[in-house]
Amino acid sequence: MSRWRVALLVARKDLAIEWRSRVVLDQVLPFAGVTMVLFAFALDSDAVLERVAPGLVWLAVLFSLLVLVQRAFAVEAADGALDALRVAGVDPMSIYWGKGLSLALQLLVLEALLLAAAVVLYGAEVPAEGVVLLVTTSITATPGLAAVGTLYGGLAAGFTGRETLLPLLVLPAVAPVLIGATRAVESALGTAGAATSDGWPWVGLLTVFAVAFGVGGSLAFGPLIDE
Amino acid sequence: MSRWRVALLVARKDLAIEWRSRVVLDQVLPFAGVTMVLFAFALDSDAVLERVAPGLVWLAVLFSLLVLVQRAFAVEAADGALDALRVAGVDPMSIYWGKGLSLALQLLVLEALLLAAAVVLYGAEVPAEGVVLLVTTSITATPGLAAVGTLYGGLAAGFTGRETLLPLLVLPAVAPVLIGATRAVESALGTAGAATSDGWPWVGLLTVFAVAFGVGGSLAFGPLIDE
Amino acid sequence: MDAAPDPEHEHPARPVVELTDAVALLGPYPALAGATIRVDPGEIVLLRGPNGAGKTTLLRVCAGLVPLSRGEGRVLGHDLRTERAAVRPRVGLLGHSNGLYGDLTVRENVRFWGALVGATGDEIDAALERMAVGGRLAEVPARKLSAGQRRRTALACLVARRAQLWLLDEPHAGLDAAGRDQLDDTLRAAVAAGATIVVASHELERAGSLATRTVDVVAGQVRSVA
Amino acid sequence: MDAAPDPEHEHPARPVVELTDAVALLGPYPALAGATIRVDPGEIVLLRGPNGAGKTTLLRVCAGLVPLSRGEGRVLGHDLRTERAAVRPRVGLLGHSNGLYGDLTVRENVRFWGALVGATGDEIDAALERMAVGGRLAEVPARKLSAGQRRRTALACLVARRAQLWLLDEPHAGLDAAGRDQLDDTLRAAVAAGATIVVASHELERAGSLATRTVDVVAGQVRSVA
Amino acid sequence: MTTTDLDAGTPARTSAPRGTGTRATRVLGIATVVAMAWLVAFGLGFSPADRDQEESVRILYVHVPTIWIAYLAFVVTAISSGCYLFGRKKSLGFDRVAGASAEIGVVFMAVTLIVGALWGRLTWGVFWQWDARLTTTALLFVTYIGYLAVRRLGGSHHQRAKRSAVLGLLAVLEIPLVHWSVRLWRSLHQEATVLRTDGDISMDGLMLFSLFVGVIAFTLLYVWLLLHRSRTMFLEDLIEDRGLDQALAARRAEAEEVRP
Ligand code: HEM
Ligand SMILES: Nc1ncnc2c1ncn2[C@@H]1O[C@H](COP(=O)(O)OP(=O)(O)OP(=O)(O)O)[C@@H](O)[C@H]1O
Ligand SMILES: Nc1ncnc2c1ncn2[C@@H]1O[C@H](COP(=O)(O)OP(=O)(O)OP(=O)(O)O)[C@@H](O)[C@H]1O
Ligand SMILES: [Mg+2]
Ligand SMILES: [Mg+2]
Repeated sequence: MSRWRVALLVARKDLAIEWRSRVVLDQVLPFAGVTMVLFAFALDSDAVLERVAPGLVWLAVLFSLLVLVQRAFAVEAADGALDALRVAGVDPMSIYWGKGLSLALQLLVLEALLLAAAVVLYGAEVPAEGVVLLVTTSITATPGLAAVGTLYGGLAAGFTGRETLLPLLVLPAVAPVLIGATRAVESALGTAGAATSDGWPWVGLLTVFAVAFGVGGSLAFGPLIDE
Repeated sequence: MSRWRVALLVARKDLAIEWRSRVVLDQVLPFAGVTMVLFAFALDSDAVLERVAPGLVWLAVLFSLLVLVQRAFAVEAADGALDALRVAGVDPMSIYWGKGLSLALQLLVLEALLLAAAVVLYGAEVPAEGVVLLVTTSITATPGLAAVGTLYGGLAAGFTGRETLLPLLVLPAVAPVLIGATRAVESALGTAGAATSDGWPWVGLLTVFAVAFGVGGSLAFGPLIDE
Repeated sequence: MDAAPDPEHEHPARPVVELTDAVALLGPYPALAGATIRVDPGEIVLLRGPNGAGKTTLLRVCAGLVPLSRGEGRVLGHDLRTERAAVRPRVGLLGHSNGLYGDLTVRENVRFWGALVGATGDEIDAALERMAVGGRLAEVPARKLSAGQRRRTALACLVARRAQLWLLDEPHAGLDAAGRDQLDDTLRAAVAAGATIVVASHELERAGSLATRTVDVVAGQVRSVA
Repeated sequence: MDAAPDPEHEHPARPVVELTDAVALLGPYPALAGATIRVDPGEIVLLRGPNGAGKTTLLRVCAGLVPLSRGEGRVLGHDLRTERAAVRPRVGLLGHSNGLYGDLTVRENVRFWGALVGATGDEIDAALERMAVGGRLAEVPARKLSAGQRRRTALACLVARRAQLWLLDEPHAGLDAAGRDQLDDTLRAAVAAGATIVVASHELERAGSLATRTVDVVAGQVRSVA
Repeated sequence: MTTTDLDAGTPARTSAPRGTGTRATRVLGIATVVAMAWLVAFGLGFSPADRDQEESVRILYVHVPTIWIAYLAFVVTAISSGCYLFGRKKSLGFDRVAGASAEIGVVFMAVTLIVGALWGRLTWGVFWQWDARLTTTALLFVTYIGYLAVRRLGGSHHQRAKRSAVLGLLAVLEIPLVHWSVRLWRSLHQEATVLRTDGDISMDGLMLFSLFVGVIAFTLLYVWLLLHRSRTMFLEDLIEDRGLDQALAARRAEAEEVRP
């Protein structure tokens, strides 16, 4: 059985579990929404808020990422299924791709909704030419986030106290995505006079990040969960 | 055995577990630190940053609260100990107080360190007369946070997907603490020209919140986890 | 309600557990479908029956963890429908999971449960010895134990808790031969000290030789064995 | 290295498991302290021994989950020190926990594991029937099952996985009498299909009657039983 | 209002109602439709445009009644939660009213939020402002989403009732926070103009009348929805109970098969 078919099996299983338990839809989404509301409250000044809206969206995405990754591996660790997967000789790379894929899909849905919420909540405005950039940014940032999240999620899954090891590993690693995606979205929204064309180099960075971490993660995941 | 003695036993056990596993010290604290650095990245402007530093500290505290509560109940749920506690006829109010107490202590340590970090990272300055206010704010805000966290942590502990039900319940409920504590700390730090005296009414609000939720939680915890 | 002993019963003492036509739901599923059982003080009752018959559910109902949907139940004189909280302080339940804190050592686990009922250091030591988890093992964190050692520790916690009604769900699972002997001794000692025991088990020979009575649980109902 | 069969051995076939003086650490503790064991194709070997003796660790070493610290080991012809990844695809391990996804139904769980090795729908159904978790039960989410039903489902997953080496850690735990019969049949069928089995169990009578050989595990070492 | 207690002990009623409508609810429904028609007439027709806000002020007649009725709904939730929790009989009827009322309140509140956001776009130029009123409103909304999520956690009817009753009593405490948030924080949002404590009403007479028509119309709608929804819930519970009878019979039949 080819790697990709196994990866698809794993992804399908993860999405089936999500579909059954509806955790993302029913709970992570409102969580992200509340996070954004709280940010706004903590900042409490409209001028500042509009200026920083893109950053806040991506921060909310990051926190949701943590919750999603935790959930994705809690599901495996709950009854020792991760051990079973490893013993069943499922290629770690397939597990990595499969879980990463299902994570990326869930993230994309989340980002779409959060960006829409930001437009409404933070009074951001999207010029027509910015929409393409916005969509591209999401599509390039997401695989990078999923790659990092899956990698460290797998590493932390085997240990107790993983609830807290995970953010510690993930947050610094995705800082480049946070910066790149924020800048790109700022350009897309024209925040503080940024031009749309300024955003494309950042998209390039995001792509490089996603590819680098995707490849690195594929290679590193096996050794990381193996021991 | 009196309620308080049982509560102390529970708190001591929780603190012993924390001491053994060092999760707060080794992992939550860096997590909160990383969060604050990320905020700084996302905002990316010194003037804005100093203005919003107090809000950011309390946001970081809130996210750490979620992690701590999750951990406190993961410990009980991992091997069915919560069931055992309920069957052992341990008074739910004692469990509530005990877990709340250990949570509050851990939070206090965290807040002290985060406030210190904020002073360094965000270049906040504490005038001498603000220190008293700062300490009082921490001491009044913390029990409220612990009360809400413990209450909903207990409710969510029994269910799958609890990783995500918890923030949904906790975040809106602690919003008043976030606001009150932020305003009080702004006054203490003299952010944007706030006077120290402006802070004390907010401390009053925090006290009312803590008492209300402490009493409400003590009464509600039993029915909530009993079923 | 009626505290006076009922003269019609063969046993003069008030029953410890008395379920009448008890129905308990897990989600929509009637895991107990009209179970009637009576356990008198000092008995050791063995519940046997196929997987999924409802033994675990029956024990959890008696412990006040699962509410009754229909029917009646009294445990240690308290009504399961209205006074579930009052039932619990005197019941000890060993479920399929052990209820241990993985970061605490064996001794700390046992001490925690013992302290809740005011047990002294000697009593804790005695509980550890009972299930042979004293000595070197007592200082090992529970998460590092083998499966059988965890089960032993959970039993030691139960001993320290000094309950009046012991509800044991497959206590033999994972125990080696010596552990099973120690379990038998423990249960006999508990009964001698005034406890009543209900055990669900698939180790029919082992548990049957100890039990004073065996009942069958089948499809959520209870049948006496002749 | 030397693929040619060794003429000196009684069994001409290459051994499936061969540990020599294997030492395995759990943290600082030598759970295996120099274990030597050899399992030939088609055997059903019963590991018995007291709690904490190292049976689980031995099985996990064979599955490639716990690394060897000293000594040598080969499983299915692969060196445990250098080719652990190659060992796994053909090993099936049933540990103390079941490895089920609680939100998926019994059938979905079995189908997932089966699909990894390309099993057809009929084979999945056959695996479900083997452990009697077909019919109504097949559509129940795994988290709602009773302890024994979960164990059965885990065994059905193992059947669907069609491993060459089965490592079973107390497969009897929680199974009722019928389940134990089904387990025996399942294992016999697996051996007939060319598998080799190592079982750790405290159900000595049950497992002993099935096993072709019994070995004692004591304090991290293996002793043959006469 | 349906108060028949679906206590687990009582076997399912043999003659269940065939629908959720009665003569009373039909009359109520007609009254609601009439009041809505009046609201349209006054809101869009008779009432004058505002000096500053011009035509957009007409949004008021939906925005304000819906939030008030949402408050009312949450208070009703809290009261029936209290009745369930502290009542002797632990009647599930109260629980159903609490749940139904919260659901309707959430819907009404969603209307307030959406309409308010659209209105904000017209008058402030943005959909959302970060002032205290709007933020606390959003948090209240989320709180009740959480309440509804907890209702769906599962367990027996009484477990559901007890858990959610406790939450319903805690959540209602946020309403004063929303109402007085404008006072507590400096705020952009309209200060209380109608429900001011000094009783001084500063509004054009016809506008005020239109507003009251709106309040009456939405109150009728609320009551009508509440009756139907709590009856639907009753029927759902009843169906579940019927299901239980069947499930019990099926399970007992299983035992017959096993009998040697
Ligand atoms: C998303 C945006 C909005 C939200 C969430 C919102 C929310 C609320 C709430 C919760 C109340 C009830 C206050 C109370 O009595 O407790 C209210 C009342 C009111 N709102 Fe809004 N509102 C929004 C936008 C607007 C806009 C844009 C206007 C008009 C410029 C407006 C005008 C009013 C008026 C006149 C009242 C009645 C105040 C009173 O008499 O008490 N609102 N709104
Ligand atoms: N939501 C549900 N839907 C269908 N069936 C359910 C549901 N929840 C529980 N069950 C069934 O309820 C029964 C619970 O049985 P219980 O755990 O009491 O069995 P047991 O006698 O302890 O079995 P074992 O010997 O396996 O431990 C099982 O048959 C299980 O499949
Ligand atoms: N960190 C540690 N410190 C001390 N002892 C440890 C540590 N980790 C594991 N052990 C010991 O290692 C042994 C592991 O044994 P293992 O789980 O293999 O036993 P087993 O034969 O499967 O027993 P059982 O029959 O109870 O399942 C146990 O005795 C356990 O106490
Ligand atoms: Mg059971
Ligand atoms: Mg073992």
